[in-house]
Amino acid sequence: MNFAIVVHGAPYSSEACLSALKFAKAVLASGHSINRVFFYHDGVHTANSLIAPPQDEAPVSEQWQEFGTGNNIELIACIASCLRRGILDETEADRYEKSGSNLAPGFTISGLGQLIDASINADRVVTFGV
Amino acid sequence: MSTILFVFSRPPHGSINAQEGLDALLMGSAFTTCSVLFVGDGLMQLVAGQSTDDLGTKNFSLSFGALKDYGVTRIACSKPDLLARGLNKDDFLIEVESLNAAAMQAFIRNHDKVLNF
Amino acid sequence: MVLAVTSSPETDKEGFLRNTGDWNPAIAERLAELDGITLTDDHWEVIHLVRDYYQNYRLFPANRVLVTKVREAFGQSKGNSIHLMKLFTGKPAKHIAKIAGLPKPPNCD
Amino acid sequence: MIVHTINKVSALGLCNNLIAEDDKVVLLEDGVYLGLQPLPFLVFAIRFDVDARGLGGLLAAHTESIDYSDFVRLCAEADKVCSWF
Repeated sequence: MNFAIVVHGAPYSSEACLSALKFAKAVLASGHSINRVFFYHDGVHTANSLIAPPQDEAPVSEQWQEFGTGNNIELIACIASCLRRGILDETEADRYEKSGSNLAPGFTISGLGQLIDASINADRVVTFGV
Repeated sequence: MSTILFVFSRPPHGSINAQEGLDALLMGSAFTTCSVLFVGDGLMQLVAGQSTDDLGTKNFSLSFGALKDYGVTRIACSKPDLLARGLNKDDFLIEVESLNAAAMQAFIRNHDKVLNF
Repeated sequence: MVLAVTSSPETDKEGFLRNTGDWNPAIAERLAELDGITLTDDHWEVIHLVRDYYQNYRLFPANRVLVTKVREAFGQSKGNSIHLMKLFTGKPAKHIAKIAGLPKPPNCD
Repeated sequence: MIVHTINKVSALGLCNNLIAEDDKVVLLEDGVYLGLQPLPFLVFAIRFDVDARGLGGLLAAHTESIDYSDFVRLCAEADKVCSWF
């Protein structure tokens, strides 16, 4: 069975992106697949490469990167949510004349159509909200 | 093609959630049949006469008027939540059906996917 | 107001007005020119339509909605995406938003 | 059957009308506090969240602690998942 996972919460501000990661790992461990993880609302903060948590706290963002890259799963951060919150890849930083980009490796910035496409094509959609 | 029910439960302006939910609904309507159900304080998104010029947020409540153009035909709200807030449908800026609990359960059952905002 | 080809105080590097409140018809002519478009009555029909739509709904109409609205207002011969593509070359939505002085759309479809 | 997830106590107010008799409820995050009282639904609570909050011995008799793999299985068995937050 194919899952789409939607994450609305920022690391540390909410538990959502930690819960979603545990769920995503369990989906794969159960023999199911994930067509896409879509980060929306404050969830896009997960894609910020500049997060530097204390060493005794879980590096949630890096754990997501490892999960996405290691399992070849698309981690999409919504472009409109990203632009509002200052998560930019080089293209967008250039487009909006900003001084730097900060999109973490393993994440892709893309449009809301990716959320709809993933939802339509998955067998189950599970949202982790705040 | 999967149909999608969008459930809106956040009031407007206090956070961006309501506005970003609407953006998702508008995008969804380009792909497939989408409906929307307003529950809890999400009903407050529909209240007519919102004026945000002084606040500085976008008055996206006006965008609900475009849902018809976007092909979103079923727009519903929770009747118990409507009554609990002392509202009636005349307070809303667009026409909305109000559903009792059983009708809302059927509404959810009749869509393939649910996206909550 | 002088509008340069590249970014100026008034426009960003993609040619969008930094302050959409600056918009007026003369600026629209200039913005169009910078995109290689000479505005005709056919263009103005669409520009006024999307400006009105934005005023009413705070939305730039999605492509299919725009096509429908143009068709309703100006007939079948204009209410099709080929007509819009001809008027506003390449990516119509982007050019129309820019020339009509509406907010720059996020780069997604 | 629909799986409803609830991640905070206040979110129950959004959905208590919408949970049908054969639906299942999964409590996660701060939603697990709802598991302290008996609820008129079939209720599961994510064990990690229960343990993190020291609620292991305090859950109502009918609240069943589950792991993420159980959560995934419930989602797969359901027709769809509805998330309340």
